[in-house]
Amino acid sequence: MKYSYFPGCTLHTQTKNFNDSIKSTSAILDIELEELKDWQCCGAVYPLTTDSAMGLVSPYRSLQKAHECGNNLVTVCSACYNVLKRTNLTVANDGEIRTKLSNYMDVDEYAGESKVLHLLEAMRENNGFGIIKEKTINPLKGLKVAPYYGCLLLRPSKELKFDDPENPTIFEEFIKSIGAVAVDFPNRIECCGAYVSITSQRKVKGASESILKSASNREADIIITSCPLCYHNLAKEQERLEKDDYTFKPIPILYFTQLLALALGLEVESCGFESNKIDARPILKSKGLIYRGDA
Amino acid sequence: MKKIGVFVCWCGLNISSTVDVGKASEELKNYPGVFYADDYKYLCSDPGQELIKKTIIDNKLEGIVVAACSPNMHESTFRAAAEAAGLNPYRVEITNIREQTSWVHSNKEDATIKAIQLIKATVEKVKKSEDLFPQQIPLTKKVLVIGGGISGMTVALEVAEAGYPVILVEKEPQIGGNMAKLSETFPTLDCASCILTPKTAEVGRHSNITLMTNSEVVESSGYFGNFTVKIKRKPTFVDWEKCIGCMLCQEKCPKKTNSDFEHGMGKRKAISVAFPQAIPYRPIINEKECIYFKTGKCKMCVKVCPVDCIEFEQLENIVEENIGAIVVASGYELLPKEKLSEYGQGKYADVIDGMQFERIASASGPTEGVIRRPSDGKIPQSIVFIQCAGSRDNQKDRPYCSKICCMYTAKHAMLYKHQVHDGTATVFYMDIRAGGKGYEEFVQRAIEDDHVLYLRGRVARVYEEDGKLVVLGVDTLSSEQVRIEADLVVLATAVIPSEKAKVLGQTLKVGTDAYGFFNEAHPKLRPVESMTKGVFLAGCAQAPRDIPETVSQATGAAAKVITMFSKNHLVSDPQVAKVNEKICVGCLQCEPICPYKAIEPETIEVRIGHTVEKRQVATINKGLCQGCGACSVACRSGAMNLSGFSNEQILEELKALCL
Amino acid sequence: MMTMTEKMREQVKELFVNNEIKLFIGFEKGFTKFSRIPAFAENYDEAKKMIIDEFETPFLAKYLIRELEEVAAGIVEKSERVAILTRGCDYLGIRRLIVDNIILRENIVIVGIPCDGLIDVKKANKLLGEEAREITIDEENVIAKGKTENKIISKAEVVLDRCRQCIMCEPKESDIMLAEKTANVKKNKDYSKIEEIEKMSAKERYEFWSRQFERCIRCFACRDACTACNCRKCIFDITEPEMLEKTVATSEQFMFHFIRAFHVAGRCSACGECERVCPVDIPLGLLNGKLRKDIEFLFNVEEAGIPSEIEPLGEFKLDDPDEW
Amino acid sequence: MSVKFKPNIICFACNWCSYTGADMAGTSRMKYPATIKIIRVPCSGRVNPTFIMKAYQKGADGVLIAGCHPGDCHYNSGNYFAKRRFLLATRFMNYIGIDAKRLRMEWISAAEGVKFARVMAEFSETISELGPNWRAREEV
Repeated sequence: MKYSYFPGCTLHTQTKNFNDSIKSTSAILDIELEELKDWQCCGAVYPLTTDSAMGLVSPYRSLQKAHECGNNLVTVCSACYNVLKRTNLTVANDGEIRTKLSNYMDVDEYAGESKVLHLLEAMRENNGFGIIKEKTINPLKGLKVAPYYGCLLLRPSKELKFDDPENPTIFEEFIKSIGAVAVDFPNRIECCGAYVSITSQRKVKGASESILKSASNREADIIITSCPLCYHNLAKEQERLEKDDYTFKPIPILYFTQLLALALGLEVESCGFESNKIDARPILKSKGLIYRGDA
Repeated sequence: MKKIGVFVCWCGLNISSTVDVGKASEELKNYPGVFYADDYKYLCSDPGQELIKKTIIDNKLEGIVVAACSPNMHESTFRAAAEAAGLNPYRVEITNIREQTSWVHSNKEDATIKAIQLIKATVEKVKKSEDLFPQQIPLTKKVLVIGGGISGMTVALEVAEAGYPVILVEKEPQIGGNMAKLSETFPTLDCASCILTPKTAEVGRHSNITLMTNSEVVESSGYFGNFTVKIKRKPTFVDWEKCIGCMLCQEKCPKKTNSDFEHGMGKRKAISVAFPQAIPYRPIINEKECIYFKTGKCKMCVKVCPVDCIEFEQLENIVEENIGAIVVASGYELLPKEKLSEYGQGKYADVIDGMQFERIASASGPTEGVIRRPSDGKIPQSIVFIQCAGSRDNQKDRPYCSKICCMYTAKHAMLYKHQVHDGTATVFYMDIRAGGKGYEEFVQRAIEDDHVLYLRGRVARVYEEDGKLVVLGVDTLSSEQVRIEADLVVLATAVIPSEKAKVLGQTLKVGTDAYGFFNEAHPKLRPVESMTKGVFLAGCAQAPRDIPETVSQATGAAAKVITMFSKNHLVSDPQVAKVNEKICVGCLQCEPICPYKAIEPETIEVRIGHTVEKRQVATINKGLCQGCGACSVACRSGAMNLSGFSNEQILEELKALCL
Repeated sequence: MMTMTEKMREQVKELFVNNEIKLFIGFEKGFTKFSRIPAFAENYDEAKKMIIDEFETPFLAKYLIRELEEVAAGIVEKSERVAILTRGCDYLGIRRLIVDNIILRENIVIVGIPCDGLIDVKKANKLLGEEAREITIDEENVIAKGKTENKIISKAEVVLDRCRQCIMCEPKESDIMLAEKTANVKKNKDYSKIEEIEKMSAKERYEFWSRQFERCIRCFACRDACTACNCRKCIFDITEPEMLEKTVATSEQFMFHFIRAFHVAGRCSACGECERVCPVDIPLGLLNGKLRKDIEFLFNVEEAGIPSEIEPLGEFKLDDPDEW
Repeated sequence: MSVKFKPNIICFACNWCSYTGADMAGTSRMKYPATIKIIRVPCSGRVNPTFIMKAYQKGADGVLIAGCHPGDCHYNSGNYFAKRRFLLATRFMNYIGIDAKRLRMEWISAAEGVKFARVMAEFSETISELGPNWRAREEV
């Protein structure tokens, strides 16, 4: 299955390990990701005002380009996913905005014919979890993984239709397919604080702290996420907690594809664990899931 | 050309002061087809009616026009007069020259011209009118009540008391419905079974009521006054005729199973009766759980039965009944907790719904009225009640208010506080809707006397931590987020129609709304009738409601049935649609338009020369049709027409008015 | 590669040999070189004269009523089947008849032809400047041979007006398909002519339509050709009630065309046959198209030309527009 | 000397709401022009678009269809079907050159005598301004 791939701004810079693990794992799973040429910022937030055409210019360009390539568009970052998918829906339903955008950009009109998928959705669509189960060489037995969804992936549910917004299961399915155990923790769909981190660390603190503690209370070994922004907020908060709260035991936070890479039997070195703020290798080692790799 | 008579009424000065009635009758005398025209002071008076009768007889008139007040006033009067004179009443038409002419215009000249034109148009309409005869529809004076809850029982008892036979069909093995499961009732806090048991007992022994429990209506045909229904009687595996209700079998049965009646809060035996006051007090074998049905061994019940009434080989059978009216009282259910993922999707044992709380609060329930939480039997020290769980929630596709939850939650909180004085009861609510006699006072009592904590706001999440349920919510009055650790959470889940309501609606050809509640014929004026003539509605089948309201509606439905049965036969209005089978092409594009589902395809045989041609045409069920005429517009060839307001009549009227 | 005509003959032979059909409806050469007329074959020999090409053809679906009405009515054995050459537009017509319970699907063998639009000979003649003597059609071009010179014209230029607005290039389902899908040229819904009329003043519109309707001789060819007009007895042939009077007057023509337009409102499949058969060239498509356009716009119907079980006028939505 | 034009307006009124509303206007002694003539039909859903066209042909200058408010139809859904037909008919008539202002649809309940009288006066005024309709009208 071939898709256009929209990495988003962090995947080539801050979170190379995410990008690399996506590339290496999707190749094994027969998901061909062709990076969109000249892609640009997704728009970062979906504009909620009614005369919001300007805010849609950027995502519209990406969508229109992907459509020209004739593929559905895959992205991994929750924020990009949220913006692109909602823009896609808007231009499909609102002819006026569509005409405005295409006239402004002087491109062919695009009416939302292509689909926007999160990588997890693309996997689900092609029985990816079944394939993962088949291709898993190194099942992560006994590893307790807390799946952190965040909010942008799930809401607004009527538009995104990603999963049940209150009780999503797609990560759990994924975790099961790589042989690990999913930890049910209550805060898995709460907001991490998102962009507020730019203006108010204090507000983000509360949000991220409760997520981390909630996962830690349920004795998770590892937290996985699919969003660089969530990752950033959680990791930042964890750094602070480590300093301030001696009772808190830090939990490695990984991108889900990193664990996938490990399960599919890729070299530990290629899983990008070294770039994570908290190294997951000691835990993985203690569980007997890797033998090499230093911490 | 027909001989038509025209009568212009003065209505004292009401008409004659603005319309020159004399001129009108003079001018009409010369109008083609008019054989007789005259004016009279008060046509609706006895001498006026006599005049009409006499003129019809003397002149052998074939149609008359009465130009007078609105047809809504005296159409029936004049039609009756004409009928007495031997003229078909549907050959009488009224011209409204009072409400719509003399009273609304002041210029006499204009008003007179208009009146004359209106009368001429009516004459044209009468020229095209036909003799119509009301059909006498035979009537079976027997009612079928579907649902044996409080509404169904009320209807059954009322109708039975009036002397008509009733068939009461209930899908469960016993009657009583949801009310039988309740602990105590608001706003009086008297015990539900104390007020219900006399009713169930009376239903059980009333000579006019045939009780068919453990049964379902599977098929229905016919129309009002004459329905034929098929009722499926599911096997009980016990010969209830022979059984004496000693319940030795229940005592000795080795197999325990979850009880539907207890909503997962308690157990019952594989052969058992749901509760001690059940009517009929006869046991039934749960086929899926019984050891004998599973393994072919056991037969303990057979061994202990003193009258030898266990029949493992019993089969379901279908009973056919002819009835005249149907009352749908199929009741309600609660939205499954599994639909509420923010409250744990049913995975926490101590998150229960309102009905489950009723069971554990009920003196005859599994805990004998002691409020214990299901997981470990502990008496909860803190209970959180969440109202509007699913109701008033577009995300759950239940935007409506379930109406009873505000009251029963207050009741639950009170019952709890009466038992556990030092416990805390917290209620999360959106609004408190306590409209009803003594209702608001009841809620206030809960708040003020029993110190139930009411927090205005929604609960975002419930999860389990360290054996406690953590409730995360918001108190919108103080704008603070609230975190409560509770031992038990009670969800006031949305009231939804009975699971089988939609299918039942299709079986009975009665419409349901988007949620499955039955549609009433008119939201204000005909709330107990359905769109299908002869089918009435009672209780929560139509919309969520509490016990007093249910009983009033059920009594209303019963009154409707009794009124219907008070006549010896039914008369149908002949001003209904008719099909010209010669022209009808059978495309049935009229069918979806009919709000009463009165149009059906029929295959007719037409003899043309030597060949017999079979073809499909539309037919009208005259018992169901109410004469709106929407179908006649959908018919391109004009095969579908409306008697009394036919295409011909309207066209002629139109042409005469346009001149 | 086998041409469609050859493939058709082969298939028809098989159908007749296996006794699957009693009749095959197709086309044969007409009275002039480029005209095509309906042909009916009761055995294979008769079918040999039939051809398939890209010249304008009449609409066949309506003949099914004549051939199959008795079968649908149950007078004749149900097993009798009729095969019919079916383009996308014919298919919509056949669906119309099935939805209206006039004929039964099981009695029809749909022999599908993919179609990219038919050639308008008049247009070719115009471009050539004279009456063409020979016209050959290939994949992309039409070569018209005149007295002296030949002209190569691109197909797009001479395709029939009605084909430009085609909503179904090939039958949605068929029993036999004579060729693979065609290029499936995406045709645009074109309501521009209707919009032009809408932009006129009321007076201009009335004068425009008066000019058109005054020509009408009320031959009822439009009705007879239309698959949506499938009544046993047409309202225009009924004298009681007299919806249409017999007077020859412009007002009566208005009446006639108004009634007919409303009788096919929500039922017209935009095949354009009414316009083709009109001897006085009244642009009937502009009447029916207006109703289709409004239905699509007002009632949120995606494609008003595709027959649905319930007509747009046979249902309603609570949020239908309120503005008139 | 010019004679003031008196329009001829046909009103189809549903028996349950609008016709009763017209009666209400009468019992309240409200005044409206005598140019309006009411045809009683059981339901606005009974009005065939052909009737409207016929009215123009036979000499009506304006046509008004009055029915129950949406949701109040005595037959539950008749007025919704009427609305669909009307939406099409009014646009179509306009399209063939008959001024859309000559056709009007109104929801008038049995209690709205005032509204009935007001609508009648308004509509009569509108038609008076438009003048007589000669389009699609039969030549006499």
